[in-house]
Amino acid sequence: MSNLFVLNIFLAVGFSVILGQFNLSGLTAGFIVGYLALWVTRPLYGPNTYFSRVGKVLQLVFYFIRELLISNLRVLWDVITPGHISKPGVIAVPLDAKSDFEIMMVANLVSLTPGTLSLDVSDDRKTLYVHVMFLDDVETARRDIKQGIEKKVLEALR
Amino acid sequence: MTDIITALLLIAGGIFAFVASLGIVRLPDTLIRMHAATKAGALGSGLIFLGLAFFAKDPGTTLRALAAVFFLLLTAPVAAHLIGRAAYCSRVNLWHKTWIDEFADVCDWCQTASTDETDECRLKDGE
Amino acid sequence: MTGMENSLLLKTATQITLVLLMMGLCLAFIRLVIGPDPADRIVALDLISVLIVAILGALTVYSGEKAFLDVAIAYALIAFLGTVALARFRERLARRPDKEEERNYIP
Amino acid sequence: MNWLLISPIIIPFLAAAVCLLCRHNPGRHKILSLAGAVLHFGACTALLVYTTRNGMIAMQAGNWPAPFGITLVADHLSAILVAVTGILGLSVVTYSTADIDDPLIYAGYHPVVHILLGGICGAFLTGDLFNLYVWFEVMLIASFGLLILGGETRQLDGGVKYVMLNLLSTLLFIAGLGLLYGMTGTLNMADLHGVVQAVPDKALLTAVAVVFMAAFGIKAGLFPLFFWLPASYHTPPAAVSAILAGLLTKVGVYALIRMFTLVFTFNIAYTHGLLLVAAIATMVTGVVGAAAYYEFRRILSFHIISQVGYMVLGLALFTPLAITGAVFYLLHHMIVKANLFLISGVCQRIGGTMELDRLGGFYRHHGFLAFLFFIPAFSLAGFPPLSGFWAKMILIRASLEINAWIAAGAAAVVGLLTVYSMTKIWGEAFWKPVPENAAPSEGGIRATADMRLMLPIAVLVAITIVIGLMPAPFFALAERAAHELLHPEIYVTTVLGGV
Amino acid sequence: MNETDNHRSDWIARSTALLPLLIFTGAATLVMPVMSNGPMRPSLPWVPGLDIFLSFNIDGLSLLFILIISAVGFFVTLYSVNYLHGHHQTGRFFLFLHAFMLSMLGLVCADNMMALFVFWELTTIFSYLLIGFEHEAAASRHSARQALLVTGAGGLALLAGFLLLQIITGTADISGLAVHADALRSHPLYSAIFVLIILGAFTKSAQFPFHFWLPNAMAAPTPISAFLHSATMVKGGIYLLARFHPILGGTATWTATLMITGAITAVGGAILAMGQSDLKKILAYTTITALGIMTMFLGGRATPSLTAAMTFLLVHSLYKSGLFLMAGIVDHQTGTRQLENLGGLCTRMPFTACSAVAACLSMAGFPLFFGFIGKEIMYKGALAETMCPHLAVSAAVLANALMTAVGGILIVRVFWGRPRPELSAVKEASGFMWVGPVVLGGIGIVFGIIPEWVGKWLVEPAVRAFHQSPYKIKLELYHGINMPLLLSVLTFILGGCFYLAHRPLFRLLRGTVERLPITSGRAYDGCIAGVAWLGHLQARLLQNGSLHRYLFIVMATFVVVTGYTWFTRIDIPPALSLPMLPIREWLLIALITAAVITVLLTRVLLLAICALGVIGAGLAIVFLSYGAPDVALTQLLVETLTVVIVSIILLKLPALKRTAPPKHLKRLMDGILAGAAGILVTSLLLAVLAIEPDLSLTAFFEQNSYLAAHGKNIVNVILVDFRSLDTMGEIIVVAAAGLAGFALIHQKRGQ
Amino acid sequence: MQSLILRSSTRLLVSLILVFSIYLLIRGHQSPGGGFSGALVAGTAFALYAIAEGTASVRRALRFDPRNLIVIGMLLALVSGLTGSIAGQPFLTGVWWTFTIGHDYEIALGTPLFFDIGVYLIVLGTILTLILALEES
Amino acid sequence: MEFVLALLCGLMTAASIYLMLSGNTIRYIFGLVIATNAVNLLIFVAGRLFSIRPPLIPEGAEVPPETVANALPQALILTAIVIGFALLSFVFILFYRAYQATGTVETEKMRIAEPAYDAHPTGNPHPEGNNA
Ligand code: NA
Ligand code: NA
Repeated sequence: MSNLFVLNIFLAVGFSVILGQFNLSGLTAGFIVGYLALWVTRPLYGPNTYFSRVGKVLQLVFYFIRELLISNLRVLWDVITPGHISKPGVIAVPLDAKSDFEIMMVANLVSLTPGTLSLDVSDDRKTLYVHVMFLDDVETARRDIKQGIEKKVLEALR
Repeated sequence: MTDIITALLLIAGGIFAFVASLGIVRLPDTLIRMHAATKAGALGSGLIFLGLAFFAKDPGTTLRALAAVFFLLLTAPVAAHLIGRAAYCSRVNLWHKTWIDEFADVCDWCQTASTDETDECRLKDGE
Repeated sequence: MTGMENSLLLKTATQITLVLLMMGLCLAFIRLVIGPDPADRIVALDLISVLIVAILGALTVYSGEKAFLDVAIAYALIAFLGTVALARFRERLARRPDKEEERNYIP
Repeated sequence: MNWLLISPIIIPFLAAAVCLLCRHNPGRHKILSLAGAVLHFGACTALLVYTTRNGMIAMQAGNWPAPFGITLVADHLSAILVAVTGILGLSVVTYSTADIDDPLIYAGYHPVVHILLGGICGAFLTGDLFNLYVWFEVMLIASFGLLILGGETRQLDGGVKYVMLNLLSTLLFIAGLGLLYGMTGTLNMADLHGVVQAVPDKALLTAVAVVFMAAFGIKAGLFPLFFWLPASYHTPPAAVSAILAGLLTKVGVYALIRMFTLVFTFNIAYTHGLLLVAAIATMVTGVVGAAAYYEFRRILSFHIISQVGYMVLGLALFTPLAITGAVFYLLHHMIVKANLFLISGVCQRIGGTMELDRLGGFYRHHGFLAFLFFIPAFSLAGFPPLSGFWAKMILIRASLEINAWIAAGAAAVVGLLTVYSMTKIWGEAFWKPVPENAAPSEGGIRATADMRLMLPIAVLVAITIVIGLMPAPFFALAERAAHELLHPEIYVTTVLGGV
Repeated sequence: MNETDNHRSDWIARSTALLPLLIFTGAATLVMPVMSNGPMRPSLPWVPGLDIFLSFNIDGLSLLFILIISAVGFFVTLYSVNYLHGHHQTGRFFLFLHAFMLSMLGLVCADNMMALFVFWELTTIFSYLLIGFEHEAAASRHSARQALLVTGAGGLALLAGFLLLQIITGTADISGLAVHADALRSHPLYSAIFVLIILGAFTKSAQFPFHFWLPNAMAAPTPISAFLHSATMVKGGIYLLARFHPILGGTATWTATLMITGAITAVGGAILAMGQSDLKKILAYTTITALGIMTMFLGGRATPSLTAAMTFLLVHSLYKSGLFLMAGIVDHQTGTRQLENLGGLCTRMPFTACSAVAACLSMAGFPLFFGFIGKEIMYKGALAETMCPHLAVSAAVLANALMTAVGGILIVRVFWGRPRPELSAVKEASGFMWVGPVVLGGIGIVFGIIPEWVGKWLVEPAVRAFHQSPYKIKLELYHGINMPLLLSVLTFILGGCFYLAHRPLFRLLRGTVERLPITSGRAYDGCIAGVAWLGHLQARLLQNGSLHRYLFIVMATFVVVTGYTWFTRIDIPPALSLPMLPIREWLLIALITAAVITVLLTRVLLLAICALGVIGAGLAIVFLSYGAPDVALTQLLVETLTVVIVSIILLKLPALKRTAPPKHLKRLMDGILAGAAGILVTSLLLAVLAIEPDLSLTAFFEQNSYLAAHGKNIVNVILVDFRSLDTMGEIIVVAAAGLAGFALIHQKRGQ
Repeated sequence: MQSLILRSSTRLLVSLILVFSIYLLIRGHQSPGGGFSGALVAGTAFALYAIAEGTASVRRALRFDPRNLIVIGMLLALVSGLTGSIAGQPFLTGVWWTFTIGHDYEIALGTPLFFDIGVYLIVLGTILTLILALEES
Repeated sequence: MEFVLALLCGLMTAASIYLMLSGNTIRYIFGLVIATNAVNLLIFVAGRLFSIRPPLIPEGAEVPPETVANALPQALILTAIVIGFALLSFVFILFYRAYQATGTVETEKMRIAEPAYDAHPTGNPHPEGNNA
């Protein structure tokens, strides 16, 4: 129930921002429109936790941006130099993330971080299969993902 | 000043996007190419919109530019995941240097697919 | 006119950016043509759509028309649906017993 | 006046919407559809009555002055055609309440029919070229829908050909539109009449006129652009064939008449000369084509082409009498042709097939049906004192008046060959005893007792007879239409208000 | 239907004979007033705009025809009731019969040419229905259609002739044409009008070479043959010739054409009659002869000739309808019409035999019979002609001699001789049947005895109606010994010879027609086959089911006609110099071009779809670059959604089989056509761009978009306000596409 | 399509896209957008929904047959066109009501806007009808 | 640019016609898509290209303060795009169903409505009839 409420607020803000009228009337209109949108898509929302502290979110954002920039350069290097330096492989990463949203966030951030690409989540939702571009050591790679992105995501969301 | 930042961001975005395209042509196998396409592409576009956010004079436009970045970053990995999974599981040829594959035994569409279409795979379509 | 004015610097920068992006488009199109796997083509198409979003953004700066931004946002939001649909197509292809060639070619 | 002009377009759409709302109840659906058709008929008739009493009328949609907004115009030609559309709509909808089965009703038959009617009326009434394109598309998509309704393989096959060839017309139309707009900067047909005179590059204008000629020629079924018609008209249910046969190609003919009397009149010797050649070739090819077939509706389909040739002949000759003849022919043909297709449907119900060699015995066992067929068939063949005679006679006379011997000869010979085809049907399906290989359908025998099937046919036959016996008022109407067509300044003044 | 019902319906049918009786009486009472007061001309407006009136001109000629039509119609009605007793379609029969009769009456009364034509064609239609009365027999259907097509063709010629007359003279009334007669005869279109009208008359009156339909029309029930194909309809053409004699007649063309055609028809018909064994066929050929004689004499200019034509018309109507009715009785009672199966019926069917003898003697032209009068005046007329009298005389003598022989054959072979055993049970027919022939035969005798009376009251008014001359018109039984009488004697001698030689002649002539290298009947069949062949040709060359051919022809027509129009008129070819463009635009154009070429060349489905998407997106950028964000947005959205729909459909498609590539030549032609179309479009567009644009509409929209329509997006305001009717139609298209598409998808599931 | 990642992203995206589509619709009279583009965006959202979750789920979410949207849209467009006609004006004549909110913030509401909403509903209804039917066939 | 776009328009027309003539429903659709785009481009170019400024009235203004792109062709193209989209969707479905029903995408093999022509002496090409 509260999750829906939060999402609704989120939509209201988004609407008013997009509309360019970040004031009370804009928010109200956004709330109504968002409510309608949620109402229409109601069956999508099972019971889940949605919102957590804002600080963790910000931490996650900065961590992510740094990762994004740094590892993009690595890919860039591989692309523009002759020959290929990559050592690819596909690894299975055990997941601590439980909810759909957490898993999605982890998987997506893993994908966005260059060098790693989420291929799939196992049916039992306990394993994430990741294609790694520069795979020197399987365990290191696993640990990087678990200690890096997953930890930050879970902190932000729980 | 904002002009310079905008210009830098735009050019950086352009370079990243160009590199992504170069990568997609140059890199050796589908999955590796996806690394370039997904990340560099999204980053390149994202930078351009970031530049636009700096450049815009009114907050509404800025926020909308940021929203565009957000949408790009939200959708790019999902698309990448779907293509990657489809590519991997339909047994595209992996580059010869791929040295470990822990997903191979799990993703078994092809073996079952070649025998019978009806109970083809472990992944059922969403109903 | 529209709340955004362009300096010469920005004009030049956007010109360069646009050329880069267009070249990127052409490169991505090469991958689209040479394939070989459907997945390669879908990746290329996905990149093309992202590049087009970027071009729309760059054109917004170039023209100073904030109205162009809405086009960019709209496309950024929905372009990936095409990729999703085609990826799903590729996935189902893999699960069918038909030979690849018969599946994939125009008779 | 505003209501008069818009009702023939709006009522069908409202009817379609209301029918859609009740799509789960075929009974109510039929009643609503019928009510819509009755209202539409009333609106169309009212427009004709008003126009004949008060002359040409125009309405500026959205209250934006011409040529900026879109104008709806009813001159006599449009009003006549709209009125016939109303009559045919009501007839076909009545017929459909018996002919169309529930699965097709669930599939949306009635709404699509009403959409077709609305689109046709829109095409007849609009005074804006781009708007005409839009109504063409409304008709096109509705006809697509009707043609494949039922989803039988041969329908789909015919539908593919129909769609592929008609889309060419759409593309040519809009390409021509783009070029014409680029040259003149306007889309209003009345405005175009004046602006076109001022365009310096007449060569280009002539070329664009030919583009339009090709686009409308496909719609109208001119030689050699008619292939879509015989490829598809024999495949859908009879009610659908009837409404398509009665109305669709005629919109193409109407568009040709409108454009080549109002806009493209700067090089009549060339453009109308082309039309004349096409018209004669169309008449001959259509009637000769029918000779090869032994299927009821395929024969009728080819005759549509042949008769489109007559109408275009009237336009091409471009004299007052010739245009009168074209309008009279339109009027006569729409009623007769739709009716023949309706009758073919009853025959199919009884005989279980449209193949003439497996039909027979209707004259002996269904005398009234035979009578109902005989009148339109011989009207089509141009026998007096039926409507087709007057139409054909006027055109032959118009040809002779300007020494167009070949045209007159072709019109006469084609009339004779129409007799050939009609007597083929009559001899096979009606006179011949029931053949050995007949496959009469269960319960089809009761078709002639079903008023919903027979009444519309009988009414259309009655109209045919009335036109035949009392052609004077219809001729006068057609004459006034022709007068307006040959004096475009009336149209221009009505639309642009004397500018 | 039981017998009492039959009986009752018989009486109802019989009562319809009152209609011709009333008409006969009415017409008879009109004879005197018309003679004294001149013709009656009632008129009703019909299509005044086309100068078409239902105007009538009842003069002596009309009255003669009315009397013949109604009298024969009366007897035929009575006769038919018994002839058709028990038939299931008697109602239709009498309906058509009387409708025909009324049409025929209209034909001979009409003054307005269009009115005349309407009745003319009505007789054709009812003749069609009546010939095809026994419609379950293939021969009936075939003959009916043949008669319809032949007379219909003539009708169309007649129509054209009438229209030309009307156009040239400005009058539509035949009575009004006479004043233009001299002008018409010297008009350059005289020959055309003459030929057209003659075609109408000759087809209707079965003149050579259009005679062949008449023997075949004998498939009709015999009373119909008696009525339509001897006494009335076939005389329509004769009537027409008489009517137009004062207008078109008198020229050398007229006389030569009519005389030669009439002579050929008369002699040819009579010769062919000798080769027949079917009673009705014999009568049909002699009818052709008679029609030929009438035509021949109508070709003349002298009063005796025209008098001969009118007299013989009356003579022939009387005896020939009687003979047909006789043949019908014989057929009805014995079940056969073949001469070789008949014989000795005079004792079994005395009344019929009497009437037959009377009719045959009239036909043979025996003195005291009306036929004799006809023959005498015929010879007189032929001798009076200035133009080729020898031809007319010899043709008349030969034809009459042959008819004499035929009369003899009919009497002897059917009624005389030994009674055949298989005919022993034959009885005389009902009185309703034989009363007609008997009365008609009786009239023939009465008229033969009082020819002056007939001449004064019937023939003279008829001739005067179309022939003004001071010359006296008189019918006489005895003129003294003169040339006509000598010719009559010659006729009898020749006729006797022919009769005596009729069996060898029969053997000689039987199957003559089949042995001829070309006959008009076969020419007709050839025409019909020719039409079918043309139909097949059309179906092979054009509508042959090949969609490629359809598309190719349509596109080629467009390209060739437009291209011809354009490239033969174009003044200055557009300058071909590439403009300076920024690199990015060149790249964009290159990308779109590459994508187009990719779609063209690739066989990879997915690649083609993606390349289409690239084309669309590339164009969207073009649109945006030139200030069209709405278009660009919509274009991109539509592209995406299209890809989604395509991908869903692709998922459903099973494997597509690879097939042989199409022929190179075919694709080369396609390529040439496509290239030509591309050049055409480009050049047209460039020419348009050279014209100074008119932006007044756009200026209006820009001025009023916000101030009057409250919108700042001018494009959107155009869509939903200025041109909202377009959008109205557009959303209807969308809705209809949704409904139709839905129906299309679901029909498969539902069924 | 069975993908956890897609499904959870869809939840976020669908509502976002729908909001954006309404934005396009409302702002269409003043800036790029309008009924048609709005409806296409909304249609895309539902297509995504259908791909991720299946059509049954979309139908549950909609609660009604999308063909009803077509009907409502048609009626809305026609009625907004006829509003002017009732007042004796020609068909499709815009009728405007101006509201003043606060001090001087004016909002003009007119039948053309309702007409645009009719466009939106018809196009959306059609896209939904076709996509759902195709998916289910 | 107008000149180059006119050339492009011609190229697209040629390509679309070549594809439409290929005798294959799939290629026909590709041709149709290209043709629709070509026609839209034609209208756009025929309306002249003279400004990157979109036909929008900025805040506070009542009419466009400077030259903006020609709005009318844009509106026409939008209508054409929508109609084209509706037609295209229908055509997709039709060809798909036709493929299911006839088992081929080759138009030359679609001969159910008009069976291969075979002359018959009586003028009846199809004595058996085809009213399946
Ligand atoms: Na818009
Ligand atoms: Na729109």
